[in-house]
Amino acid sequence: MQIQLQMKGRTLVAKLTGDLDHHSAKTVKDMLESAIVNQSAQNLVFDFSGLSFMDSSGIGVILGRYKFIHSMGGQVTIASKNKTVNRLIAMSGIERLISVYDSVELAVNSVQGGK
Amino acid sequence: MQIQLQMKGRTLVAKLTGDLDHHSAKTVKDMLESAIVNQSAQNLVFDFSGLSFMDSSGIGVILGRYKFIHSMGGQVTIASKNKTVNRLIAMSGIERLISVYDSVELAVNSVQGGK
Amino acid sequence: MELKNIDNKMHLEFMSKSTNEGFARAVVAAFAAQLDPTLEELADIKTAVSEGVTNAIIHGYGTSAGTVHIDGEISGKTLVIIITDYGKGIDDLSQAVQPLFTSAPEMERSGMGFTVMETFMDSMDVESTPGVGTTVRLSKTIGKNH
Amino acid sequence: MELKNIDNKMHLEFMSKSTNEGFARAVVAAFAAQLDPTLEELADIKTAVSEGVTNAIIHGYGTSAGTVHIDGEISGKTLVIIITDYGKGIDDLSQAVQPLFTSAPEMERSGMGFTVMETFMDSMDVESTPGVGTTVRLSKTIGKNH
Ligand SMILES: Nc1ncnc2c1ncn2[C@@H]1O[C@H](COP(=O)(O)OP(=O)(O)O)[C@@H](O)[C@H]1O
Ligand SMILES: Nc1ncnc2c1ncn2[C@@H]1O[C@H](COP(=O)(O)OP(=O)(O)O)[C@@H](O)[C@H]1O
Repeated sequence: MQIQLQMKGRTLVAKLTGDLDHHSAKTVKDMLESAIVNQSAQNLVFDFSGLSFMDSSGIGVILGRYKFIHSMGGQVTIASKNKTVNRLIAMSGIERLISVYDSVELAVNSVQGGK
Repeated sequence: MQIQLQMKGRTLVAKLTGDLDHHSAKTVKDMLESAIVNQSAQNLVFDFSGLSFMDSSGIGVILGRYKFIHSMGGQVTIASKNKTVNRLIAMSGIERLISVYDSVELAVNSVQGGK
Repeated sequence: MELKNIDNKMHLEFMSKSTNEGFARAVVAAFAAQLDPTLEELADIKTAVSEGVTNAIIHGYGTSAGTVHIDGEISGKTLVIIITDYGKGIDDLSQAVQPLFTSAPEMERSGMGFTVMETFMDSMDVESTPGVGTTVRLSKTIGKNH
Repeated sequence: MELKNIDNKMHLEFMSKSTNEGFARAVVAAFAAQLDPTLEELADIKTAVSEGVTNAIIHGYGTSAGTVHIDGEISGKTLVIIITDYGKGIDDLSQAVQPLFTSAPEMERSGMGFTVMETFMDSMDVESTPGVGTTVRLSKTIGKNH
Protein backbone atom coordinates (compact mmCIF):
# COMPACT_ATOMS: atom_id res chain seq x y z
CA MET A 1 0.00 0.00 0.00
CA GLN A 2 1.35 3.39 -1.06
CA ILE A 3 -0.09 6.74 0.00
CA GLN A 4 0.52 9.99 -1.87
CA LEU A 5 -0.58 13.12 -0.03
CA GLN A 6 -1.21 16.54 -1.53
CA MET A 7 -2.85 19.74 -0.29
CA LYS A 8 -5.26 21.57 -2.58
CA GLY A 9 -6.16 24.74 -0.70
CA ARG A 10 -7.28 23.45 2.69
CA THR A 11 -8.21 20.04 1.27
CA LEU A 12 -5.97 17.03 1.78
CA VAL A 13 -6.05 14.71 -1.25
CA ALA A 14 -4.89 11.19 -0.39
CA LYS A 15 -4.16 8.87 -3.29
CA LEU A 16 -4.05 5.22 -2.21
CA THR A 17 -2.28 2.70 -4.41
CA GLY A 18 -2.47 -1.05 -3.78
CA ASP A 19 -4.69 -3.12 -1.48
CA LEU A 20 -6.72 -1.48 1.28
CA ASP A 21 -7.47 -4.31 3.72
CA HIS A 22 -7.15 -4.91 7.45
CA HIS A 23 -3.42 -5.47 7.00
CA SER A 24 -2.82 -2.02 5.49
CA ALA A 25 -5.63 -0.14 7.31
CA LYS A 26 -3.56 0.78 10.38
CA THR A 27 -0.81 2.41 8.28
CA VAL A 28 -3.33 4.32 6.19
CA LYS A 29 -5.13 5.51 9.32
CA ASP A 30 -1.91 6.69 11.02
CA MET A 31 -0.59 8.48 7.94
CA LEU A 32 -3.88 10.25 7.28
CA GLU A 33 -4.33 11.30 10.89
CA SER A 34 -0.92 12.88 11.15
CA ALA A 35 -1.24 14.56 7.73
CA ILE A 36 -4.63 16.05 8.66
CA VAL A 37 -3.20 17.48 11.88
CA ASN A 38 0.16 18.60 10.49
CA GLN A 39 -1.29 20.27 7.41
CA SER A 40 -4.29 21.67 9.30
CA ALA A 41 -6.47 20.14 6.60
CA GLN A 42 -10.11 21.07 6.73
CA ASN A 43 -11.42 18.61 4.16
CA LEU A 44 -10.30 15.20 2.94
CA VAL A 45 -10.59 13.61 -0.50
CA PHE A 46 -9.86 9.89 -0.93
CA ASP A 47 -8.47 9.24 -4.41
CA PHE A 48 -9.16 5.54 -5.05
CA SER A 49 -8.12 5.58 -8.72
CA GLY A 50 -5.02 3.50 -7.87
CA LEU A 51 -6.73 1.05 -5.55
CA SER A 52 -6.41 -2.58 -6.63
CA PHE A 53 -8.49 -4.00 -3.79
CA MET A 54 -10.67 -2.89 -0.90
CA ASP A 55 -12.78 -4.77 1.64
CA SER A 56 -14.90 -3.58 4.57
CA SER A 57 -11.74 -2.62 6.48
CA GLY A 58 -11.62 0.30 4.03
CA ILE A 59 -15.11 1.35 5.09
CA GLY A 60 -13.82 1.54 8.66
CA VAL A 61 -10.90 3.71 7.57
CA ILE A 62 -13.16 6.09 5.62
CA LEU A 63 -15.70 6.34 8.42
CA GLY A 64 -13.03 6.92 11.07
CA ARG A 65 -11.56 9.86 9.13
CA TYR A 66 -15.06 11.18 8.38
CA LYS A 67 -15.90 11.36 12.07
CA PHE A 68 -12.78 13.41 12.83
CA ILE A 69 -13.06 15.77 9.84
CA HIS A 70 -16.80 16.20 10.37
CA SER A 71 -16.34 17.07 14.07
CA MET A 72 -14.10 19.94 12.94
CA GLY A 73 -16.69 21.16 10.45
CA GLY A 74 -14.99 19.76 7.32
CA GLN A 75 -16.13 17.46 4.55
CA VAL A 76 -14.98 14.14 3.09
CA THR A 77 -15.49 12.94 -0.49
CA ILE A 78 -14.25 10.00 -2.54
CA ALA A 79 -13.03 9.75 -6.12
CA SER A 80 -13.64 6.19 -7.35
CA LYS A 81 -14.76 4.49 -10.54
CA ASN A 82 -14.08 0.98 -9.21
CA LYS A 83 -17.35 -0.96 -9.40
CA THR A 84 -16.67 -3.33 -6.51
CA VAL A 85 -15.41 -0.52 -4.27
CA ASN A 86 -18.45 1.60 -5.10
CA ARG A 87 -20.80 -1.28 -4.32
CA LEU A 88 -19.10 -1.70 -0.95
CA ILE A 89 -19.52 1.99 -0.22
CA ALA A 90 -23.17 1.96 -1.24
CA MET A 91 -23.84 -1.18 0.79
CA SER A 92 -22.38 0.30 3.96
CA GLY A 93 -24.66 3.31 3.86
CA ILE A 94 -21.79 5.81 4.13
CA GLU A 95 -22.91 7.31 0.83
CA ARG A 96 -25.42 9.33 2.87
CA LEU A 97 -22.47 11.05 4.55
CA ILE A 98 -19.78 10.93 1.90
CA SER A 99 -20.31 11.51 -1.82
CA VAL A 100 -18.51 9.49 -4.46
CA TYR A 101 -17.32 11.19 -7.67
CA ASP A 102 -15.79 9.96 -10.89
CA SER A 103 -12.71 12.15 -10.67
CA VAL A 104 -10.47 13.79 -8.06
CA GLU A 105 -11.29 17.17 -9.59
CA LEU A 106 -15.02 16.76 -9.01
CA ALA A 107 -14.40 15.38 -5.51
CA VAL A 108 -12.17 18.35 -4.61
CA ASN A 109 -14.53 20.93 -6.14
CA SER A 110 -17.44 19.53 -4.18
CA VAL A 111 -15.80 19.93 -0.74
CA GLN A 112 -14.51 23.37 -1.67
CA GLY A 113 -17.95 24.54 -2.69
CA GLY A 114 -17.21 24.68 -6.40
CA LYS A 115 -14.24 27.05 -5.97
CA MET B 1 -1.92 -21.74 -23.85
CA GLN B 2 -2.50 -20.27 -27.30
CA ILE B 3 -0.72 -21.35 -30.46
CA GLN B 4 -0.47 -19.21 -33.59
CA LEU B 5 0.82 -21.01 -36.67
CA GLN B 6 2.26 -19.43 -39.79
CA MET B 7 4.21 -20.74 -42.79
CA LYS B 8 7.22 -18.76 -44.00
CA GLY B 9 8.33 -20.57 -47.14
CA ARG B 10 8.68 -24.18 -46.00
CA THR B 11 9.22 -23.16 -42.38
CA LEU B 12 6.45 -23.44 -39.81
CA VAL B 13 6.61 -20.63 -37.24
CA ALA B 14 4.74 -21.50 -34.04
CA LYS B 15 4.11 -18.67 -31.62
CA LEU B 16 3.22 -19.96 -28.15
CA THR B 17 1.42 -17.63 -25.75
CA GLY B 18 0.88 -18.53 -22.08
CA ASP B 19 2.33 -21.29 -19.91
CA LEU B 20 4.14 -24.24 -21.45
CA ASP B 21 4.02 -26.93 -18.77
CA HIS B 22 3.02 -30.59 -18.56
CA HIS B 23 -0.63 -29.56 -18.55
CA SER B 24 -0.39 -27.76 -21.90
CA ALA B 25 2.36 -29.91 -23.47
CA LYS B 26 0.02 -32.51 -24.96
CA THR B 27 -2.06 -29.90 -26.82
CA VAL B 28 1.06 -28.15 -28.13
CA LYS B 29 2.51 -31.47 -29.29
CA ASP B 30 -0.68 -32.50 -31.10
CA MET B 31 -1.18 -29.14 -32.79
CA LEU B 32 2.42 -28.93 -33.96
CA GLU B 33 2.47 -32.51 -35.25
CA SER B 34 -0.62 -32.08 -37.36
CA ALA B 35 0.51 -28.67 -38.66
CA ILE B 36 3.91 -30.06 -39.67
CA VAL B 37 2.27 -32.90 -41.59
CA ASN B 38 -0.60 -30.90 -43.11
CA GLN B 39 1.58 -28.01 -44.22
CA SER B 40 4.43 -30.29 -45.33
CA ALA B 41 6.71 -28.11 -43.24
CA GLN B 42 10.39 -28.78 -43.58
CA ASN B 43 11.64 -26.63 -40.73
CA LEU B 44 10.18 -25.44 -37.44
CA VAL B 45 10.72 -22.21 -35.51
CA PHE B 46 9.45 -21.89 -31.94
CA ASP B 47 8.53 -18.27 -31.21
CA PHE B 48 8.70 -17.99 -27.42
CA SER B 49 8.26 -14.20 -27.28
CA GLY B 50 4.78 -14.62 -25.80
CA LEU B 51 5.66 -17.36 -23.34
CA SER B 52 4.90 -16.47 -19.72
CA PHE B 53 6.24 -19.71 -18.24
CA MET B 54 8.08 -22.86 -19.25
CA ASP B 55 9.44 -25.81 -17.30
CA SER B 56 11.23 -28.98 -18.40
CA SER B 57 8.03 -30.27 -20.01
CA GLY B 58 8.79 -27.67 -22.68
CA ILE B 59 12.19 -29.24 -23.27
CA GLY B 60 10.41 -32.52 -23.97
CA VAL B 61 8.10 -30.81 -26.46
CA ILE B 62 11.01 -29.13 -28.27
CA LEU B 63 13.09 -32.30 -28.37
CA GLY B 64 10.17 -34.42 -29.60
CA ARG B 65 9.54 -32.08 -32.54
CA TYR B 66 13.28 -31.85 -33.24
CA LYS B 67 13.55 -35.61 -33.60
CA PHE B 68 10.76 -35.71 -36.15
CA ILE B 69 11.88 -32.66 -38.18
CA HIS B 70 15.52 -33.79 -38.07
CA SER B 71 14.62 -37.28 -39.31
CA MET B 72 13.12 -35.62 -42.38
CA GLY B 73 16.22 -33.53 -42.97
CA GLY B 74 14.85 -30.26 -41.58
CA GLN B 75 15.98 -27.87 -38.89
CA VAL B 76 14.53 -26.45 -35.67
CA THR B 77 15.38 -23.09 -34.10
CA ILE B 78 14.01 -21.04 -31.23
CA ALA B 79 13.34 -17.32 -30.84
CA SER B 80 13.53 -16.45 -27.13
CA LYS B 81 14.83 -13.61 -25.00
CA ASN B 82 13.37 -15.00 -21.79
CA LYS B 83 16.25 -15.49 -19.34
CA THR B 84 14.73 -18.37 -17.38
CA VAL B 85 13.64 -20.19 -20.54
CA ASN B 86 17.09 -19.76 -22.08
CA ARG B 87 18.77 -21.11 -18.94
CA LEU B 88 16.50 -24.15 -19.11
CA ILE B 89 17.41 -24.71 -22.74
CA ALA B 90 21.13 -24.32 -22.04
CA MET B 91 20.93 -26.64 -19.03
CA SER B 92 19.26 -29.40 -21.00
CA GLY B 93 22.01 -29.51 -23.57
CA ILE B 94 19.60 -29.15 -26.52
CA GLU B 95 21.46 -25.98 -27.53
CA ARG B 96 23.91 -28.28 -29.30
CA LEU B 97 21.06 -29.35 -31.60
CA ILE B 98 18.84 -26.30 -31.66
CA SER B 99 20.04 -22.68 -31.81
CA VAL B 100 18.37 -19.91 -29.88
CA TYR B 101 18.00 -16.46 -31.46
CA ASP B 102 16.81 -13.10 -30.19
CA SER B 103 14.14 -12.67 -32.87
CA VAL B 104 11.84 -14.74 -35.06
CA GLU B 105 13.45 -13.16 -38.11
CA LEU B 106 16.91 -14.40 -37.19
CA ALA B 107 15.53 -17.81 -36.22
CA VAL B 108 13.72 -18.14 -39.58
CA ASN B 109 16.68 -16.88 -41.61
CA SER B 110 18.97 -19.39 -39.96
CA VAL B 111 16.91 -22.47 -40.92
CA GLN B 112 16.39 -21.11 -44.42
CA GLY B 113 20.11 -20.60 -44.93
CA GLY B 114 20.01 -16.80 -44.82
CA LYS B 115 17.42 -16.54 -47.61
CA MET C 1 -30.40 -34.92 -0.58
CA GLU C 2 -27.61 -33.09 -2.37
CA LEU C 3 -25.58 -34.83 -5.04
CA LYS C 4 -22.55 -33.33 -6.68
CA ASN C 5 -19.51 -34.31 -8.63
CA ILE C 6 -16.44 -32.56 -7.32
CA ASP C 7 -14.19 -31.51 -10.20
CA ASN C 8 -11.40 -29.99 -8.17
CA LYS C 9 -10.52 -29.53 -4.53
CA MET C 10 -7.90 -27.73 -2.49
CA HIS C 11 -7.12 -27.20 1.15
CA LEU C 12 -4.98 -24.37 2.50
CA GLU C 13 -3.67 -23.63 5.99
CA PHE C 14 -1.70 -20.58 7.04
CA MET C 15 -0.65 -18.68 10.15
CA SER C 16 -3.10 -16.19 11.57
CA LYS C 17 -1.16 -13.08 10.51
CA SER C 18 -2.51 -10.07 8.66
CA THR C 19 0.20 -10.40 5.98
CA ASN C 20 -1.61 -13.55 4.89
CA GLU C 21 -4.85 -11.77 4.00
CA GLY C 22 -3.47 -10.85 0.58
CA PHE C 23 -1.97 -14.33 0.22
CA ALA C 24 -5.34 -15.98 0.92
CA ARG C 25 -7.04 -13.76 -1.67
CA ALA C 26 -4.40 -14.65 -4.26
CA VAL C 27 -4.77 -18.39 -3.59
CA VAL C 28 -8.55 -18.39 -3.88
CA ALA C 29 -8.36 -16.19 -6.99
CA ALA C 30 -5.91 -18.64 -8.61
CA PHE C 31 -8.18 -21.56 -7.71
CA ALA C 32 -11.31 -19.79 -8.99
CA ALA C 33 -9.53 -18.83 -12.22
CA GLN C 34 -10.30 -22.32 -13.58
CA LEU C 35 -13.94 -21.30 -13.79
CA ASP C 36 -13.09 -18.37 -16.06
CA PRO C 37 -14.84 -15.76 -13.92
CA THR C 38 -15.28 -12.18 -15.10
CA LEU C 39 -13.09 -9.58 -13.41
CA GLU C 40 -16.10 -8.52 -11.40
CA GLU C 41 -16.92 -12.04 -10.24
CA LEU C 42 -13.28 -12.49 -9.24
CA ALA C 43 -13.32 -9.19 -7.33
CA ASP C 44 -16.47 -10.31 -5.50
CA ILE C 45 -14.87 -13.61 -4.51
CA LYS C 46 -11.64 -11.95 -3.35
CA THR C 47 -13.57 -9.42 -1.28
CA ALA C 48 -15.70 -12.09 0.41
CA VAL C 49 -12.64 -14.25 1.16
CA SER C 50 -10.83 -11.24 2.57
CA GLU C 51 -13.72 -10.61 4.97
CA GLY C 52 -13.83 -14.19 6.19
CA VAL C 53 -10.07 -14.50 6.59
CA THR C 54 -9.78 -11.12 8.34
CA ASN C 55 -12.52 -12.16 10.77
CA ALA C 56 -10.71 -15.42 11.55
CA ILE C 57 -7.49 -13.50 12.19
CA ILE C 58 -8.77 -10.58 14.26
CA HIS C 59 -11.94 -11.91 15.90
CA GLY C 60 -11.27 -15.66 15.96
CA TYR C 61 -7.64 -15.67 17.06
CA GLY C 62 -6.99 -12.04 18.02
CA THR C 63 -3.58 -11.81 19.65
CA SER C 64 -3.18 -15.57 20.12
CA ALA C 65 -1.38 -17.64 17.50
CA GLY C 66 -3.53 -19.87 15.33
CA THR C 67 -4.02 -21.41 11.93
CA VAL C 68 -6.63 -20.35 9.39
CA HIS C 69 -8.02 -23.10 7.14
CA ILE C 70 -9.54 -22.64 3.70
CA ASP C 71 -11.19 -25.39 1.70
CA GLY C 72 -11.99 -24.83 -1.96
CA GLU C 73 -14.22 -27.00 -4.12
CA ILE C 74 -15.30 -26.72 -7.72
CA SER C 75 -18.31 -28.66 -9.04
CA GLY C 76 -19.40 -27.67 -12.49
CA LYS C 77 -19.53 -23.88 -12.51
CA THR C 78 -19.94 -23.61 -8.74
CA LEU C 79 -17.19 -22.57 -6.37
CA VAL C 80 -17.45 -23.37 -2.67
CA ILE C 81 -15.05 -21.73 -0.21
CA ILE C 82 -15.00 -22.74 3.46
CA ILE C 83 -13.05 -20.62 5.94
CA THR C 84 -12.42 -22.16 9.35
CA ASP C 85 -10.73 -20.98 12.53
CA TYR C 86 -10.34 -22.75 15.86
CA GLY C 87 -10.54 -19.49 17.77
CA LYS C 88 -12.92 -18.01 20.26
CA GLY C 89 -16.17 -18.51 18.38
CA ILE C 90 -19.28 -16.32 18.31
CA ASP C 91 -21.74 -16.17 21.24
CA ASP C 92 -24.65 -14.49 19.52
CA LEU C 93 -24.57 -15.46 15.87
CA SER C 94 -27.80 -13.73 14.79
CA GLN C 95 -26.50 -10.46 16.24
CA ALA C 96 -23.06 -10.93 14.64
CA VAL C 97 -24.42 -11.22 11.10
CA GLN C 98 -26.46 -7.98 11.38
CA PRO C 99 -25.18 -5.21 9.10
CA LEU C 100 -23.10 -2.68 11.07
CA PHE C 101 -22.78 -4.89 14.16
CA THR C 102 -19.21 -5.11 15.33
CA SER C 103 -17.64 -6.11 18.63
CA ALA C 104 -14.50 -4.16 17.73
CA PRO C 105 -15.43 -0.52 17.01
CA GLU C 106 -12.14 0.55 18.66
CA MET C 107 -10.35 -1.21 15.78
CA GLU C 108 -12.43 0.80 13.33
CA ARG C 109 -14.26 -2.30 12.17
CA SER C 110 -17.37 -1.39 10.25
CA GLY C 111 -19.49 -4.42 11.05
CA MET C 112 -20.00 -5.04 7.33
CA GLY C 113 -17.99 -8.26 6.94
CA PHE C 114 -20.83 -10.77 7.02
CA THR C 115 -23.04 -8.48 4.93
CA VAL C 116 -20.33 -8.25 2.27
CA MET C 117 -19.86 -12.03 2.20
CA GLU C 118 -23.59 -12.58 1.90
CA THR C 119 -24.05 -9.97 -0.82
CA PHE C 120 -20.99 -10.75 -2.93
CA MET C 121 -21.51 -14.52 -2.92
CA ASP C 122 -24.62 -16.57 -3.78
CA SER C 123 -24.85 -18.15 -0.34
CA MET C 124 -23.27 -17.88 3.12
CA ASP C 125 -23.63 -20.30 6.02
CA VAL C 126 -21.98 -19.70 9.37
CA GLU C 127 -21.40 -22.24 12.12
CA SER C 128 -19.77 -21.20 15.35
CA THR C 129 -19.20 -22.70 18.80
CA PRO C 130 -17.90 -20.44 21.54
CA GLY C 131 -14.48 -21.61 22.64
CA VAL C 132 -14.21 -23.97 19.68
CA GLY C 133 -14.22 -21.90 16.50
CA THR C 134 -16.07 -20.64 13.47
CA THR C 135 -16.72 -21.94 9.97
CA VAL C 136 -18.03 -19.79 7.15
CA ARG C 137 -19.20 -21.56 3.98
CA LEU C 138 -19.49 -19.39 0.89
CA SER C 139 -20.62 -20.44 -2.57
CA LYS C 140 -20.92 -18.77 -5.92
CA THR C 141 -21.89 -20.04 -9.34
CA ILE C 142 -19.84 -18.44 -12.10
CA GLY C 143 -21.43 -17.16 -15.29
CA LYS C 144 -24.87 -16.54 -13.83
CA ASN C 145 -25.10 -12.95 -15.01
CA HIS C 146 -23.56 -13.14 -18.44
CA MET D 1 21.87 -28.45 15.41
CA GLU D 2 19.72 -26.17 13.30
CA LEU D 3 17.85 -23.30 14.92
CA LYS D 4 15.43 -21.09 13.10
CA ASN D 5 12.60 -18.72 13.77
CA ILE D 6 9.71 -19.35 11.41
CA ASP D 7 8.15 -16.08 10.29
CA ASN D 8 5.39 -17.52 8.18
CA LYS D 9 4.04 -20.91 7.25
CA MET D 10 1.47 -22.37 4.90
CA HIS D 11 0.22 -25.79 3.92
CA LEU D 12 -1.59 -26.58 0.69
CA GLU D 13 -3.28 -29.74 -0.56
CA PHE D 14 -4.84 -30.26 -3.95
CA MET D 15 -6.02 -33.01 -6.25
CA SER D 16 -3.46 -34.67 -8.46
CA LYS D 17 -4.66 -33.12 -11.72
CA SER D 18 -2.56 -31.32 -14.30
CA THR D 19 -4.82 -28.24 -14.18
CA ASN D 20 -3.42 -27.68 -10.70
CA GLU D 21 0.18 -27.24 -11.87
CA GLY D 22 -0.48 -23.58 -12.67
CA PHE D 23 -2.47 -23.21 -9.46
CA ALA D 24 0.42 -24.56 -7.37
CA ARG D 25 2.85 -22.16 -9.06
CA ALA D 26 0.54 -19.21 -8.37
CA VAL D 27 0.16 -20.18 -4.69
CA VAL D 28 3.88 -20.53 -4.07
CA ALA D 29 4.56 -17.29 -5.98
CA ALA D 30 2.01 -15.44 -3.83
CA PHE D 31 3.59 -16.89 -0.68
CA ALA D 32 7.14 -16.06 -1.82
CA ALA D 33 6.06 -12.51 -2.74
CA GLN D 34 6.43 -11.53 0.94
CA LEU D 35 10.19 -11.87 0.51
CA ASP D 36 10.20 -9.30 -2.30
CA PRO D 37 12.00 -11.56 -4.77
CA THR D 38 13.23 -10.24 -8.12
CA LEU D 39 11.27 -11.37 -11.17
CA GLU D 40 14.08 -13.79 -11.94
CA GLU D 41 14.09 -15.30 -8.44
CA LEU D 42 10.33 -15.68 -8.66
CA ALA D 43 10.62 -17.36 -12.07
CA ASP D 44 13.22 -19.77 -10.63
CA ILE D 45 10.94 -20.68 -7.73
CA LYS D 46 7.90 -21.17 -9.97
CA THR D 47 9.88 -23.37 -12.35
CA ALA D 48 11.23 -25.56 -9.54
CA VAL D 49 7.78 -25.92 -7.96
CA SER D 50 6.31 -26.81 -11.33
CA GLU D 51 8.86 -29.63 -11.72
CA GLY D 52 8.15 -31.06 -8.27
CA VAL D 53 4.38 -30.84 -8.61
CA THR D 54 4.40 -32.32 -12.13
CA ASN D 55 6.51 -35.23 -10.88
CA ALA D 56 4.07 -35.88 -8.04
CA ILE D 57 1.16 -35.84 -10.48
CA ILE D 58 2.58 -37.92 -13.34
CA HIS D 59 5.18 -40.16 -11.67
CA GLY D 60 3.89 -40.32 -8.09
CA TYR D 61 0.19 -40.82 -8.75
CA GLY D 62 0.01 -41.42 -12.51
CA THR D 63 -3.52 -42.44 -13.41
CA SER D 64 -4.59 -43.07 -9.82
CA ALA D 65 -6.28 -40.31 -7.83
CA GLY D 66 -4.24 -38.66 -5.10
CA THR D 67 -3.48 -35.51 -3.20
CA VAL D 68 -0.38 -33.38 -3.62
CA HIS D 69 0.86 -31.57 -0.50
CA ILE D 70 2.96 -28.42 -0.41
CA ASP D 71 4.40 -26.90 2.74
CA GLY D 72 5.86 -23.41 2.64
CA GLU D 73 7.99 -21.79 5.32
CA ILE D 74 9.66 -18.41 5.54
CA SER D 75 12.46 -17.74 8.03
CA GLY D 76 14.23 -14.45 7.54
CA LYS D 77 14.99 -14.24 3.82
CA THR D 78 14.85 -18.00 3.28
CA LEU D 79 11.98 -19.80 1.62
CA VAL D 80 11.51 -23.54 2.10
CA ILE D 81 9.08 -25.44 -0.09
CA ILE D 82 8.29 -29.10 0.56
CA ILE D 83 6.36 -31.09 -2.05
CA THR D 84 4.96 -34.44 -0.94
CA ASP D 85 3.03 -37.19 -2.65
CA TYR D 86 1.83 -40.52 -1.27
CA GLY D 87 2.28 -42.22 -4.60
CA LYS D 88 4.43 -44.98 -5.93
CA GLY D 89 7.81 -43.73 -4.74
CA ILE D 90 11.23 -44.04 -6.41
CA ASP D 91 13.19 -47.29 -6.45
CA ASP D 92 16.59 -46.01 -7.47
CA LEU D 93 16.91 -42.45 -6.20
CA SER D 94 20.50 -41.84 -7.30
CA GLN D 95 19.58 -42.84 -10.85
CA ALA D 96 16.39 -40.72 -10.78
CA VAL D 97 18.21 -37.48 -9.99
CA GLN D 98 20.68 -37.90 -12.86
CA PRO D 99 20.27 -35.28 -15.61
CA LEU D 100 18.35 -36.71 -18.58
CA PHE D 101 17.20 -39.83 -16.75
CA THR D 102 13.50 -40.41 -17.20
CA SER D 103 11.30 -43.44 -16.74
CA ALA D 104 8.71 -41.90 -19.05
CA PRO D 105 10.32 -41.13 -22.44
CA GLU D 106 7.05 -42.12 -24.15
CA MET D 107 5.45 -39.12 -22.43
CA GLU D 108 8.20 -36.91 -23.86
CA ARG D 109 9.63 -36.28 -20.41
CA SER D 110 13.13 -34.85 -20.68
CA GLY D 111 14.56 -36.19 -17.43
CA MET D 112 15.53 -32.66 -16.42
CA GLY D 113 13.10 -32.13 -13.53
CA PHE D 114 15.43 -32.85 -10.62
CA THR D 115 18.28 -31.01 -12.34
CA VAL D 116 16.10 -27.93 -12.76
CA MET D 117 15.02 -28.01 -9.11
CA GLU D 118 18.60 -28.38 -7.96
CA THR D 119 19.91 -25.62 -10.22
CA PHE D 120 17.13 -23.07 -9.73
CA MET D 121 17.01 -23.42 -5.94
CA ASP D 122 19.83 -23.24 -3.38
CA SER D 123 19.24 -26.75 -2.08
CA MET D 124 17.22 -29.85 -2.90
CA ASP D 125 16.70 -32.92 -0.73
CA VAL D 126 14.68 -35.91 -1.87
CA GLU D 127 13.26 -38.68 0.28
CA SER D 128 11.34 -41.52 -1.26
CA THR D 129 10.01 -44.90 -0.20
CA PRO D 130 8.68 -47.25 -2.88
CA GLY D 131 4.99 -47.82 -2.33
CA VAL D 132 4.79 -45.00 0.20
CA GLY D 133 5.65 -41.77 -1.54
CA THR D 134 8.12 -39.01 -2.25
CA THR D 135 9.09 -35.75 -0.54
CA VAL D 136 11.16 -33.05 -2.21
CA ARG D 137 12.49 -30.26 0.01
CA LEU D 138 13.63 -27.12 -1.80
CA SER D 139 15.09 -23.98 -0.28
CA LYS D 140 16.18 -20.62 -1.59
CA THR D 141 17.44 -17.51 0.12
CA ILE D 142 16.16 -14.33 -1.52
CA GLY D 143 18.41 -11.36 -2.23
CA LYS D 144 21.64 -13.34 -2.43
CA ASN D 145 22.66 -11.97 -5.80
CA HIS D 146 21.67 -8.35 -5.55
N1 LIG E 1 -14.26 -15.84 12.97
C1 LIG E 1 -14.84 -15.17 13.99
N2 LIG E 1 -14.56 -15.50 15.27
C2 LIG E 1 -15.12 -14.83 16.31
N3 LIG E 1 -15.98 -13.79 16.14
C3 LIG E 1 -16.30 -13.42 14.89
C4 LIG E 1 -15.74 -14.08 13.75
N4 LIG E 1 -16.24 -13.49 12.64
C5 LIG E 1 -17.07 -12.51 13.07
N5 LIG E 1 -17.11 -12.47 14.41
C6 LIG E 1 -17.93 -11.55 15.23
O1 LIG E 1 -18.96 -11.03 14.42
C7 LIG E 1 -18.89 -9.61 14.39
C8 LIG E 1 -19.37 -9.09 13.04
O2 LIG E 1 -18.47 -9.49 12.03
P1 LIG E 1 -18.38 -8.68 10.68
O3 LIG E 1 -19.74 -8.51 10.11
O4 LIG E 1 -17.37 -9.32 9.81
O5 LIG E 1 -17.88 -7.21 11.10
P2 LIG E 1 -16.46 -6.68 11.63
O6 LIG E 1 -15.39 -7.65 11.25
O7 LIG E 1 -16.31 -5.37 10.94
O8 LIG E 1 -16.59 -6.55 13.12
C9 LIG E 1 -17.47 -9.27 14.72
O9 LIG E 1 -17.32 -7.97 15.25
C10 LIG E 1 -17.14 -10.36 15.75
O10 LIG E 1 -17.63 -10.03 17.02
N1 LIG F 1 7.25 -37.89 -7.17
C1 LIG F 1 7.76 -38.95 -7.85
N2 LIG F 1 7.24 -40.19 -7.68
C2 LIG F 1 7.73 -41.26 -8.34
N3 LIG F 1 8.77 -41.18 -9.21
C3 LIG F 1 9.35 -39.98 -9.42
C4 LIG F 1 8.87 -38.82 -8.77
N4 LIG F 1 9.64 -37.78 -9.16
C5 LIG F 1 10.52 -38.27 -10.02
N5 LIG F 1 10.38 -39.60 -10.19
C6 LIG F 1 11.20 -40.48 -11.04
O1 LIG F 1 12.42 -39.82 -11.32
C7 LIG F 1 12.60 -39.68 -12.72
C8 LIG F 1 13.35 -38.42 -13.06
O2 LIG F 1 12.57 -37.28 -12.71
P1 LIG F 1 12.84 -35.90 -13.41
O3 LIG F 1 14.28 -35.55 -13.29
O4 LIG F 1 11.90 -34.91 -12.84
O5 LIG F 1 12.54 -36.14 -14.94
P2 LIG F 1 11.17 -36.39 -15.75
O6 LIG F 1 10.00 -35.89 -14.93
O7 LIG F 1 11.35 -35.60 -16.99
O8 LIG F 1 11.07 -37.86 -15.99
C9 LIG F 1 11.22 -39.75 -13.30
O9 LIG F 1 11.21 -40.15 -14.65
C10 LIG F 1 10.54 -40.77 -12.36
O10 LIG F 1 10.88 -42.09 -12.73
